[in-house]
Amino acid sequence: MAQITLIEALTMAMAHEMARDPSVVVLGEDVGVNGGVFRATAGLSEKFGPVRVLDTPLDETTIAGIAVGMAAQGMKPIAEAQFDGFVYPMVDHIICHAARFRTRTRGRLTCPLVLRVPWGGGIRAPEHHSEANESIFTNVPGLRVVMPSSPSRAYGMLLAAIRDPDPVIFFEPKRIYRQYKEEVADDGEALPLDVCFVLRDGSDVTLVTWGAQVKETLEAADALAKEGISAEVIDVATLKPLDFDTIHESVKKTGRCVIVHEAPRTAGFGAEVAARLAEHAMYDLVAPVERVTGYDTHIPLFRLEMKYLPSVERIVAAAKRTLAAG
Amino acid sequence: MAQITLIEALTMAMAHEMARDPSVVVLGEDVGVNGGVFRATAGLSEKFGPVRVLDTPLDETTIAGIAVGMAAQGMKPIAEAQFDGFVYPMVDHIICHAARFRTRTRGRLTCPLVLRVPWGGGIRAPEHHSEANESIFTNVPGLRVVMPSSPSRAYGMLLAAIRDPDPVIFFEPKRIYRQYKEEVADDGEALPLDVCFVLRDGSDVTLVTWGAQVKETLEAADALAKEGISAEVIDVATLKPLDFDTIHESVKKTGRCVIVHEAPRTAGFGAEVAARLAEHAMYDLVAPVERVTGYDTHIPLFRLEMKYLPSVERIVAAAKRTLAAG
Amino acid sequence: MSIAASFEIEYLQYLDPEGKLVRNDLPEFARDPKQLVELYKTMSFVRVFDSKAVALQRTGKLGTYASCLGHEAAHVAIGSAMHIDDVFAPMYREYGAQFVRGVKPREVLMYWGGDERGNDFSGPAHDFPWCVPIATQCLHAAGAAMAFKIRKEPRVAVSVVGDGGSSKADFYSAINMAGAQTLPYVSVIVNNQWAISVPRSAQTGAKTLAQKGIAAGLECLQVDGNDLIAMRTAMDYAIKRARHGHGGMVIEAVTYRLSDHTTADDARRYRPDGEVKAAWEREPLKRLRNYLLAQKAWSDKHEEAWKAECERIVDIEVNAYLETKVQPVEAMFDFVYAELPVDLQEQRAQVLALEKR
Amino acid sequence: MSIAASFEIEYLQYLDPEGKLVRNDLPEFARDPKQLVELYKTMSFVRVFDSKAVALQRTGKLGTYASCLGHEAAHVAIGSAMHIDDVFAPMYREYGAQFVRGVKPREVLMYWGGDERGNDFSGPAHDFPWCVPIATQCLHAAGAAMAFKIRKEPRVAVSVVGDGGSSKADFYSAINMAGAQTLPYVSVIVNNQWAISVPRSAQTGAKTLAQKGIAAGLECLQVDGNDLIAMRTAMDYAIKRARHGHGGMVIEAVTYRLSDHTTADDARRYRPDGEVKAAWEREPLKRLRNYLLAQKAWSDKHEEAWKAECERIVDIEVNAYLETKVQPVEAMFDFVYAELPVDLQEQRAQVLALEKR
Ligand SMILES: Cc1ncc(C[n+]2csc(CCOP(=O)(O)OP(=O)(O)O)c2C)c(N)n1
Ligand SMILES: Cc1ncc(C[n+]2csc(CCOP(=O)(O)OP(=O)(O)O)c2C)c(N)n1
Ligand SMILES: [Mg+2]
Ligand SMILES: [Mg+2]
Repeated sequence: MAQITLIEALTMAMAHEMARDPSVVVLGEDVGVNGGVFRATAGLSEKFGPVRVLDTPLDETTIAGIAVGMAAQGMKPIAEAQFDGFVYPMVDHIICHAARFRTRTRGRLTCPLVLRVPWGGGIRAPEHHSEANESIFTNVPGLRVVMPSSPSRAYGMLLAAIRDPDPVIFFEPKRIYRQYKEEVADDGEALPLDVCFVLRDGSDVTLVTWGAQVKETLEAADALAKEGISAEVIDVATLKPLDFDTIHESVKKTGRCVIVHEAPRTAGFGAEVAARLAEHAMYDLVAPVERVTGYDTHIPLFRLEMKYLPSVERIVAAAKRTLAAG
Repeated sequence: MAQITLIEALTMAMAHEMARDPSVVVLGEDVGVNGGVFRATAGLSEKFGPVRVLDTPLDETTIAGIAVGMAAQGMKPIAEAQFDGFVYPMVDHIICHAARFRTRTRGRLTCPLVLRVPWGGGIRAPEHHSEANESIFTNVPGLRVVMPSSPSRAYGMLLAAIRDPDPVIFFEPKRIYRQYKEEVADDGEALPLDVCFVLRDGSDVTLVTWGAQVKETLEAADALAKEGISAEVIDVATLKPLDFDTIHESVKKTGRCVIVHEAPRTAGFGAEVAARLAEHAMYDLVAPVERVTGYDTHIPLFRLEMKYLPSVERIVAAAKRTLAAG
Repeated sequence: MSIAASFEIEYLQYLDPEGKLVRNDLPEFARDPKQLVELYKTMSFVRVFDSKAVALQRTGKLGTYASCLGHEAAHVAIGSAMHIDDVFAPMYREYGAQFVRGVKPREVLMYWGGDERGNDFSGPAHDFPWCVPIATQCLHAAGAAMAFKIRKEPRVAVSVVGDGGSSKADFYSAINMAGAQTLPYVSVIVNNQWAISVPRSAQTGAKTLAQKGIAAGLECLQVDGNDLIAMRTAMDYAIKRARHGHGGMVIEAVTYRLSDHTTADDARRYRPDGEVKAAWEREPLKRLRNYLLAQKAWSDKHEEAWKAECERIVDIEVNAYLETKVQPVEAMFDFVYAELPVDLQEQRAQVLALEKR
Repeated sequence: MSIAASFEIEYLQYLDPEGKLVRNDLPEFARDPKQLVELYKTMSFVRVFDSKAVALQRTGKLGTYASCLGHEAAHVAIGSAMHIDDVFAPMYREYGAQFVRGVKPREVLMYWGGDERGNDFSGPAHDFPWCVPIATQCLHAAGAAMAFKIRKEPRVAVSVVGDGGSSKADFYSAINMAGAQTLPYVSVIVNNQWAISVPRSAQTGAKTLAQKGIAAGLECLQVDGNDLIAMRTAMDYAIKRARHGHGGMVIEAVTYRLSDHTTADDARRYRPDGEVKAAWEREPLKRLRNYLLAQKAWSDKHEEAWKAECERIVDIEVNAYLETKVQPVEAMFDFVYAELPVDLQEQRAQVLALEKR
């Protein structure tokens, strides 16, 4: 079993499914010989040839539109948006078509595509290379929106996404692509979608997060532990459809919840988690819900970007506020 | 002073600003001689000529992109998306450029455009003509997202939107375009943006809504009044930036809140309102927050669409649940 | 100065507006009067259906409907030139093509009657559904063609877009992809001169719409879209080329929208009467009928009998449509995902509970 | 068959790779050695700046940087052909055009150094900022041109897009709009043969990229983009035409990206060394220098002195950049809206409070 990074786990999952299922194809800009600008598709073109690992023309509308067409005709395309900031020209085909083919045709045509989106800030990249824009998709029926936060979850969730009979937007926290290695067996075992993962048990406060922010949130839990505060950490993993039960169970226990995400606060997906708590956990909460998020501004260019992203310090402070409150 | 409908108020506002400010132009599909498929721009081409009331080629990317270019060069374009469902190809230029020119250039270039979007269901229209997709924009810094719900607010808020130095996404609840007439003076008086309007005072429960759903919500308040329940009704009007204070003041008084919107529930903008309550009104609430919304499905074609939209019955039932709860 | 590249756009017409042959190289199918009669009968059926659908809308029995009046030759030529296992990606008024391919008139009515089941074609199960967001279907067809190429299937994808739709980004993206990848994809622009109220002259500065294919390195052809023989010839050529691996093609079918844009539109607001009157002189049924009459392959008696038969069939279809019960309310949940996610189950139960009250 | 339309794409070149004149109709500006020398000096300055910027990135003093090595003729020709009140919409490597227009080298460095103030050009205040989302700048330029038309200003908008970018929907939309509205808009495709790792052959089946303009009914021209004289001649022609109301034009500048795509790229992974070597034979500085040397308008001594001067100026700019203090943290709030909305005030206060700790 190899020690691999998150991005290597993604490559391994794609290679596994391409070998297993001839209908799986990869398409995008620079995914072929170059192996992707992040090297996520490295080696796939050599293994599976340029027809199944397709360098498209430089047009995201094309990538999304032909992925939809291929998926509706029995293929399983894995399309890549080169960066989060370039996903917008794909939105029309994803929302109007990928998400709707099944319902539009009463199940006659379906759209089992995966859209891989390297996501988020903190890598000192140019403008539009650092967006946390998962909210674009979370209000859209018919989509799954997922985001792994470790090598093993990346492998298992990408397998699940490829095998899913419906379209999946697969956000990849690029800041932690190579954060650490983990043993991941190439055993073809998918992880379940539509469920949260409890990464750390705790009894005083529930920290809910996803993506790259899982790193800071776990570090915050460590820091809190040092002060005798026991934090439960939940990786939402599948944002849509949301597994609220797991979050609710935790809050029943802790009575406190801090939601952490990188996207701007207002109408970020954290709002949905907080809203569910306001609807269903009112009598469980002993303190107001806290959100630690990106600000309602654009993520700055890189000289200031770390001031924008939620820090361990901000998470710890929010957790302590919930403890002080109730 | 004329008795006019909501859509006539929009036309009046555009005509007023075009006469006052030569930099205001209207562009979109069929906005010229045809006066718009809903007649919102009726008469403008005759009054201001085909150069200032521009029938564009059939391409929403073009409309959004040239509106951005024009706005950055000192014009005040009012762009029309013919229907809500056709706004998606505009999203890239709105999010990556309109919303960012000011911050990107540190104020050197700005983007004072208005994007008018006939919005929502309930008019027995074909697919993609009935979307409540305001969530696409509410997580995006730099944008204003507004939605009037009466003729006078339509007039005053559209004037304000056109005069605003920043980009405004102006959703128009098409189901109530011609619901009723109101006296609206063509006096050039703008209404404030960034504030909620309290449409009805009440003491038992706060009903928060926007757009076409204001109609059902006011009717629900009437129905509740008949049963001795006093409902306060708030028209959010500007979704982003949100005037949470007005909502909070009301909930301090009533202790109960029902949020009503047409969009799918999960990650709809109602989530943000509920989240703010969970953060800031925890000790004011005596009952869990309720959301009465579209379901997390696509709005059905018109034989079933009224089953999808929030009804007076559903709003009343939710309000009563909050009363039963605490 | 040296010349880096040069191009010509040809124009194809066999029958003039009066139904007279203007060339003497009739293709094989057109030398067989029986085939032409069959195609004429389909065109004529479409027209009967179309006027019935408009009438249904006027009497409140149908929602907004997009008429195909005047487009019958182009549409029937497209449908009849395709193999059944080719894939068709329509916009929203290509009933002629779809009927040939097996879509039922009652399905067209269900669709415009606000019932998703209209898109569950009993005809070609792999054809794309009607596509409201203009020109997006072009990329779906290109994607289908890409799938055929990957799977080495000798199939062709055909999309239709309007003159207005040929301004849209997706149209260019699709032909560009077809050119870059030599895809079996035929993009037909049905140029009916109007996009709702916007005339073709406001859409583009290009002299022909066919020449847009040059941007993608595709072969391009402009065709008299009211001339069934020319349209069918062009489609046969394009589809054969594509099937044999020679890549995509752009065909501009020059025709005219004789109706309002849809029943929700009033074209008198923006379109001169004279133009419409002149267009009726060039309409597609008349010229093919004249030609067949001259060939003695058709007669007034045939015409009358066939019209009656069309009315009879259309009535059956209309009745079937009118008798279709509305879907159960939970249908709105049952096709959103393959399996209903846990997160939606409560909402579905709520809807059912509300319905039962 | 009749011909509906026909087109030719011309190719323009004055100087061959060795710097020999291949035509004898030199335009006026090129008959003045002083002007050519000035242009050469600018090209040469750009190259010195560029290699310094790459070095800064390699030593960790700059973020990702997009080199313009090999594009100097095309860029300087564009910048110098424009009036100062025309509007330029760049992509991200057109420093040559921007320096001519008054953008400071330190601003380029600030931008790639992660500081938004780099886009607050001290040069032409109305020029568009660098544009990362490929080809979107084309529509902004077309929008600017539309504004000029509405306001009846004799100004021209020019955008640059790459060979890759010319596949993107926005590129077509912009030229289509220009054609439909006869806009004063010049769309330059700087075809450097690669879009990161994707070769031009994978982008499109079109023989030339210039011919894409045919789709929009625009005049099109293919130019040797390494030949300053040809590029400047083409730009002068296109801009003059546009300024006089004759509409838009598409110019393909054929050149080569001699560098990696950006400093984050390693082109050896996908690009044959031999191709790069051959491209160096055709690079733009050498041929203009050879020509000027032959004309006795330039000498090795001039060359040496000018290089030294360039180094000196670039050092000043680099130092100014390195000394620029980071913006105060609240800057992230202060340009989101004209006035900070009430809803954001608390967040701004939080950031300041965190900073003070
Ligand atoms: C993306 C998008 N924008 C706008 C519309 C509204 N709309 C429906 S049909 C139409 C005009 C289409 O004209 P054309 O492409 O020429 O086709 P025709 O209807 O004439 O056959 C418009 C603007 C739409 N359906 N989709
Ligand atoms: C919409 C979008 N998609 C992808 C990218 C990532 N990207 C940056 S440059 C580039 C290649 C551009 O190639 P080309 O247009 O030929 O210009 P060049 O860099 O060669 O000058 C890509 C794919 C982007 N910036 N924007
Ligand atoms: Mg048309
Ligand atoms: Mg390039």
